[in-house]
Amino acid sequence: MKLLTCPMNGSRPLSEFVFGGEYRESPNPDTCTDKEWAAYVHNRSGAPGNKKEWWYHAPSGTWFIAERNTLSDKVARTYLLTDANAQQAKPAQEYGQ
Amino acid sequence: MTLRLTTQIGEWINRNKHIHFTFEGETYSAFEGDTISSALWAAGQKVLGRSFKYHRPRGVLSFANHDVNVLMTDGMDTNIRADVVAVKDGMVLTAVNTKGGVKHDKNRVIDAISPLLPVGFYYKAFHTPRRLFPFWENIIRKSAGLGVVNVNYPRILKRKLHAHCDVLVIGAGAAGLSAAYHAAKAGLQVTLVDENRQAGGSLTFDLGGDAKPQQVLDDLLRKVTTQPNITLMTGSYAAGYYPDHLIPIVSDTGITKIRAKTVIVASGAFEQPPVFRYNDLPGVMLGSAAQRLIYRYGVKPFNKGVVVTANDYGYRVAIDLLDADTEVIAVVDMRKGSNASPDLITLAKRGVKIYAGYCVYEALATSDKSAVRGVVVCPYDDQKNVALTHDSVTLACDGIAMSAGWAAAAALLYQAGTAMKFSYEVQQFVPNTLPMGMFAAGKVNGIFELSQRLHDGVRAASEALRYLGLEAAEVAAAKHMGSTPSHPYPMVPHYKAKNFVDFDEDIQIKDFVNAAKEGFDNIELMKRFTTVGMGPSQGKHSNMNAIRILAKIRDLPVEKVGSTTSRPFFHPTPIGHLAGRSMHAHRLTPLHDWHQQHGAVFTDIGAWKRAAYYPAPGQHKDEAIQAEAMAVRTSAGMIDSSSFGKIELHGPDAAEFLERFFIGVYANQKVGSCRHVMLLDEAGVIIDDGVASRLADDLFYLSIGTTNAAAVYREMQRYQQMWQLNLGLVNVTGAFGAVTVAGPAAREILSTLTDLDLTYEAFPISRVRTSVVAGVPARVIRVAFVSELSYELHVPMLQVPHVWQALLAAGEKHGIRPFGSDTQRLLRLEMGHMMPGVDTDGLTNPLEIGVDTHKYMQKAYFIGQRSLAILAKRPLRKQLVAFMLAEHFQGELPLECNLVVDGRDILGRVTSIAYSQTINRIIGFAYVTPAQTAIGSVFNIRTDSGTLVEATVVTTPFFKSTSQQATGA
Amino acid sequence: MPLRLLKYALSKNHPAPRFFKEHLVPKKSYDVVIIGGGGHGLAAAYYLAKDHGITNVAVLEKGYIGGGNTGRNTTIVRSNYLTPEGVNFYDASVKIYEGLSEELDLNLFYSTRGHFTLAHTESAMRTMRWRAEVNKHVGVESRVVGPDEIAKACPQLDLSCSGHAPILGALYHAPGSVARHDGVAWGYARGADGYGAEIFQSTEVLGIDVKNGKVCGVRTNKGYIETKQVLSAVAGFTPRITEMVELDTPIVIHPLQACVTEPMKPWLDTILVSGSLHVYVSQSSRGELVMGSSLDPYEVHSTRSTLDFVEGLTSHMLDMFPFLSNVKVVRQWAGMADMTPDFAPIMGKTPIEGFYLDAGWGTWGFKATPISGKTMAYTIANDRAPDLIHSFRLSRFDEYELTGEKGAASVGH
Amino acid sequence: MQASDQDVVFQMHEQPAIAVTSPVALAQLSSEAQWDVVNGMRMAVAFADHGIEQARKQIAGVVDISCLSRFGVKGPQAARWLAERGVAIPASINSWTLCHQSSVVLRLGSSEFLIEDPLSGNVCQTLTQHSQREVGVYFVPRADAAFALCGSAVMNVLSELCPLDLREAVMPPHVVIMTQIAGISATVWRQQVNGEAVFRVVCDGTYGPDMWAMLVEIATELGGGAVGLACCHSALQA
Repeated sequence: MKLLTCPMNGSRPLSEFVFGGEYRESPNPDTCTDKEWAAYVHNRSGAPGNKKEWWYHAPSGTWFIAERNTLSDKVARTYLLTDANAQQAKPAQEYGQ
Repeated sequence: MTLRLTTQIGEWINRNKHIHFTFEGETYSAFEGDTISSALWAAGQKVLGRSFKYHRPRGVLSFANHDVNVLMTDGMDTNIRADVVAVKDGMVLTAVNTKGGVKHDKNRVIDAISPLLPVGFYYKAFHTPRRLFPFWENIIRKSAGLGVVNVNYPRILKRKLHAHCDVLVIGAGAAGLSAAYHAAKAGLQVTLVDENRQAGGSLTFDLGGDAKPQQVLDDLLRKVTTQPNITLMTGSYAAGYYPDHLIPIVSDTGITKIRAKTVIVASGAFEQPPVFRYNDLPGVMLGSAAQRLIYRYGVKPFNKGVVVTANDYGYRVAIDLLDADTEVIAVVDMRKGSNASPDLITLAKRGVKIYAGYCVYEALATSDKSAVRGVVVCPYDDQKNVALTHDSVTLACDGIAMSAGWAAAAALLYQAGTAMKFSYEVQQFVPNTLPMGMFAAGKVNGIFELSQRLHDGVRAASEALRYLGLEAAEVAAAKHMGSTPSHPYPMVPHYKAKNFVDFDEDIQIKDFVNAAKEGFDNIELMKRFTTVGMGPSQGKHSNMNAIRILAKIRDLPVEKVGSTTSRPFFHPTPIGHLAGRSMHAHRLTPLHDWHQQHGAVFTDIGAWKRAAYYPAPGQHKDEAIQAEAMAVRTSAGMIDSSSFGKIELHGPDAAEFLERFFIGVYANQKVGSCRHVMLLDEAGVIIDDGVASRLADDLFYLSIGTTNAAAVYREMQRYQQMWQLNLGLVNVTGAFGAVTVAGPAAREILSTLTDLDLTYEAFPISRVRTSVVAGVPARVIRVAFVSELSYELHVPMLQVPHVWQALLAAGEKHGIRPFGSDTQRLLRLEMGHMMPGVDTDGLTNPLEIGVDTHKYMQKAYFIGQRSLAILAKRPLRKQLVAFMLAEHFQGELPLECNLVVDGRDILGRVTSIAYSQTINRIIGFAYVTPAQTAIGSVFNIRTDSGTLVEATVVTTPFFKSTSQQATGA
Repeated sequence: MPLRLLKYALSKNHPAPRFFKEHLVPKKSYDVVIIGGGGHGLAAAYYLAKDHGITNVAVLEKGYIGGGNTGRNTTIVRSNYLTPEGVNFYDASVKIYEGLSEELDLNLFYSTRGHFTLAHTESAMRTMRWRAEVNKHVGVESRVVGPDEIAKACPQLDLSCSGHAPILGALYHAPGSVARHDGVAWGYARGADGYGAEIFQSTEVLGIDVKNGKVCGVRTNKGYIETKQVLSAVAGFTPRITEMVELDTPIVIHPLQACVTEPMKPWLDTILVSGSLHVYVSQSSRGELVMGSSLDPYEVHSTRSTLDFVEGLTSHMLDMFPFLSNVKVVRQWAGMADMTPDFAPIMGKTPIEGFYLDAGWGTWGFKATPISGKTMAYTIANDRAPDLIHSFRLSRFDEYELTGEKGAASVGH
Repeated sequence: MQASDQDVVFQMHEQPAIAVTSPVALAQLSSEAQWDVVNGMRMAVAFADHGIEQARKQIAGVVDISCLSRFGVKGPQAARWLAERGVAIPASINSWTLCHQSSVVLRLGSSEFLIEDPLSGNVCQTLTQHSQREVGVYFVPRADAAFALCGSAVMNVLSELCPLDLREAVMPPHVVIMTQIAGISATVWRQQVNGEAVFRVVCDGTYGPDMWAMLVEIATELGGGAVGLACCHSALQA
């Protein structure tokens, strides 16, 4: 099973996580057109490449962001959304797989 | 006639333990440690199986589980790999896939008509006329397949364990043992696995009359077994490679899923059969198989034989045969001219004739095709790939040992994403670029000479050490010296064919030629069309030859042809092993055993088990539900609602969070009041609903449906991450339970258990109070979901049984009775409440269920608001209405999901329907077109049997309690 | 033993000629370029020629024909969908399939077994009835059956599923079938080739040229091809192609895995699907159990296998068939599925003139092969989508007109 | 209204006056267990005679210790709030420490805490009695199923139920792991109780019966099994 590093709990097997989909910024609902909103709601950037994604560590209830390449399935870094501006991803805790 | 030899050094059998078993009705004796095949072979029984397609007699080929010539059943289990499965006392065995026994298999006629069954024949016939295909298909299905599955075979528990190590070494041959020892010496935790019952790999049988291999083995085993940080697992194979170095190790007892920091693959090589006519006869076997028979089981492969070889290895085999009192009349060396084999002279001295530059043109079968009676050899032009038959010689013998070359056992390397390259030095695919943390050593790495293999193990170990950041000396990679161990094209054409490449699937050279001519000249297409490598041995003995043949056909270098993708599993792996222990975790409320004792029928809702209803003995479901419902309408009922999702929102921004998260308005919600919440997704689709009770300015208590509770809470956490509001979310689903008491007598019953003022004025509908009930702190919520007069008592989970019992006692004189979640569905229907997931589906939006969204659209933002604005501009396609059937309706009752139709048009469907005893009418919800939503309009429901039933749109609630009940005035 | 087999074996041109000619270098231009040499693309080429006389067609396949999801699915064919538009569409496919072996003169082993979608919960039973009623309405043979009828069709099935998920009933779909998936691609390839369409293997599309909203050419590793009409039939790779023309779609890629056991004598005659246990299984004509499960839970453009998949699937298989403990799984594999938000395909025209989509095939692509080929051929020939696929148009997402298949999301395949 | 609410919120966390039943009891009803009330909780305190249970303990013993008092709190101010009340705060996230040499203080993530008293302890009760709600301090009512696993084969039991590497050499002594055991979300740590190493597993009480059944099933296969609190009562006294 693939391993994923939760910024709070360290490296864990994928079975402990829930995939939350791509992290996306919504257009301004007050100013965008219906078409723009429909595109935001339904369309996805499905082409392979580096994505910012939501992942949820179920046992601890931690939502975090993973920067993952959807072609190689390699994760570049993971961090809490609140640490999004941190240059470096938080290192995994001392305990981890 | 026995072929059992005198005791061999290091043999794997215990000659003091005798075993008896039967095969095809005859009794045989064996020694403890024998495999089924070794015991039968020792007894001179050589026809051990029949082939998949042509039902040709088959015996030992690789004797290493690289072919499935020999599959047996013991009546219980089937497709038993007799070559490697230890024989047990009292076994009663037969070969699979025969008609009338392995010796006289009636299906052998198929072999005779095989010209009628060319490659892919089944694509080309049986389909016209169409109506006849089922007839042919039936015949084909019956003749295909291997063993018969015993449907009474018991479910077996095999444990699946997780384990971790620094270095996982796969293969305990010379390279693997040496790698494991050197890694362990440096202090790493090492796990060493080997599929054989004993470690040693080819050191246990590839002697060539030389004592050195066994000395090396003894030395390595001593070191490895005395090294405390090495775990040696024999009889265990690495079944596949999965991301991040997860490798399941399969043994008889179960699976160990090893997560390794590094992996050293020292899995060796599969010996490949040269291809010539009748190379599948019992008695024709690989050189390594002959050696395994001799040194592991003390069994003579045959009495008088010929060795056909294309490398020096065959000469060693010849010597081992001689040492095993086997007459070797000739070594047929497919290589031109003389060669450097050091054993040449030895053999000549011992009277073995060497035919250099010769090939085996064909093996000669005894009359019943069950054994070898001789071999035809002739000069071989390996440039032109022709056998020069004019100079052929016929030699009488009863066996042939074949040593033409090898294929890397690289399955795991491929699966891990290793880029392989073809090495002409060894005529074999070898690793070119290995993935991070993976290393290869020994034959799989193209290293064959013993001392080099030992050295290669050390190299791999030191590379693994450095990868893990430890100090280790750079060790130069070994390079293969001398003649190539594999022949570039050990395949001898024969005009009468029956020269087999894939023994699983009975595929001959001509099948590849034909497939290519028909356009399947890509390795993957060829695999699919010929089915080469698709049998149970997954191409272990056939893929390499297939690649060579295709390369020759297309006149391409081997590496250009490439190879087919390697997939798990390395060996076919039992379903019971993979499944492991059955684990089904459920959430149970503390009342679960009470429900059980009172005859509840349970239903799974999410992870929870809920009581659906409580039938009296012999009582039908509907009767039970009606009776429970009537109790609620006439007196009182109570339900265990502990599985509700319950979430506390603490903090100044609690109301703001709800405003954004749900569709409703909460900013101005009064403390002590309850409001409906509805969650949408960004597309405006209804996800779930529930109730928000405001306990304080900065504290909301949210209760939501059981099914989605976990998902809803998860989404709340996600949005809080984004919004960073000043509040805390506390999921109290497991900490608080809930009991709902409902019905006209509910107030009176509850009043005996609490000081709370329950009068209508003090405690009207949609209010929450905090109090003490039956001595237990409780949040009392008055919602009119199942009855106008009903109280949800939310109390600490472990207190639920106490409160439940108290209510039962207090309600006894009112005839209070429990009701289940199914009854709740009826009650809420009578009250006119829709249920998400029942009355909505994956696309329903609030407009379609008649939610007046205008006041909500004024809010600054809520999830799904923008999409609702878009949807509001679009004409509604369907709308949910409440309906009733005619009074005293008789006839077939429509069911949920029956359609609302108008001729050929589907207008909608019934989402809820039930008979309400209270009002003695059949009531429900249905989707109809907006045109039909007016109260009093009539639509048609089509029942299962197709009859149309008229339904009339009505207002809700269906059931109106007397004001007396509501107000208690 | 049928005569034609004898004839075939003895005939002079034995073996048969190539199924399809080997073309190495594409011509300068084609009327239509089809990207993707899977069942869908080849079928489209076949029907373009057969139904519309358009034969100046190139089919470009990055790998080898049928090497994508055509050769990776579990070969189930059925039409018991939830929405009338879905049922009509797949029913039309089933109708073609039934005569396809004869039409293509290739035995596709189209074997009608009957298809049971097992329901373990009341809510699943509701969905079964919903589907059954819609199926009946449009004339497809589906009905809700009870445990006893399931037991009759599959006596080996443990109706209690080892006590973990008792079977309450099922949706029985009589036309449910299996077929030799490779054969479908090969048969259409041979058919299209016979009409003059040119099939290029190992030919990868590197780019698509669009000028003022119109397709004008395709760049490949075998050179440039001028064309005004391009069909993308590359389910599993669609986003890579749509990216070339800067077309946004809802499609994301999720792997779909499957596995197969050793051959055994026939015992399972029906096709069984359990939504709640995430299992679908049938026994191939070779005797293998072909088993699949639900999609992998996250997006990845890879056909890698996972251990979780086979562990979960086998444990559920044992719940249904406890006697399979010692039956061995030989091989597992994966395909890449185009997933859409409403579990329905995306077919027809796009905002780019001359660029047509045959995509979003999720886990239902194989069963739609003939009809998608036929309808996409029509769409290309007339630059207008037939009514049969109107509800699958790309623009439905802008219009919030998603199809209703999602209602039955719990039961896939 | 608000006042009464404040009251109730603290009451909700108070040790109940009425004896409750262990959340695990459901899975123990069939066994011939001896029942007793410990720390206000009715529970099975012995499953076999002392000798047998002692033997099980040596190999793989599973003990239900749900009856220990627990107190949960989270929020940005939780650490300060606890510190002010003399509770020792584990320095790093996902770690635990002892408070007053007896109570276990677990730091779950960064800002959530779970405190567990031994039978004789009263930290939880004190905290409960003074738990006035305030911004940034959010009380987390608990109804956990709690287990102690001991014996030489305990790793063997856990290695079937948990994919993580829980070997002593790898797992730092004071680490707290939020993971899944038998697919159930659980909090796991290793603790020395009277000199013997025990694994601690805590999960939601409603999962308790299935967790117990699974642990005992495997332990029993390995020659261990259910062990009553009576058998390790001393161990749980501070």
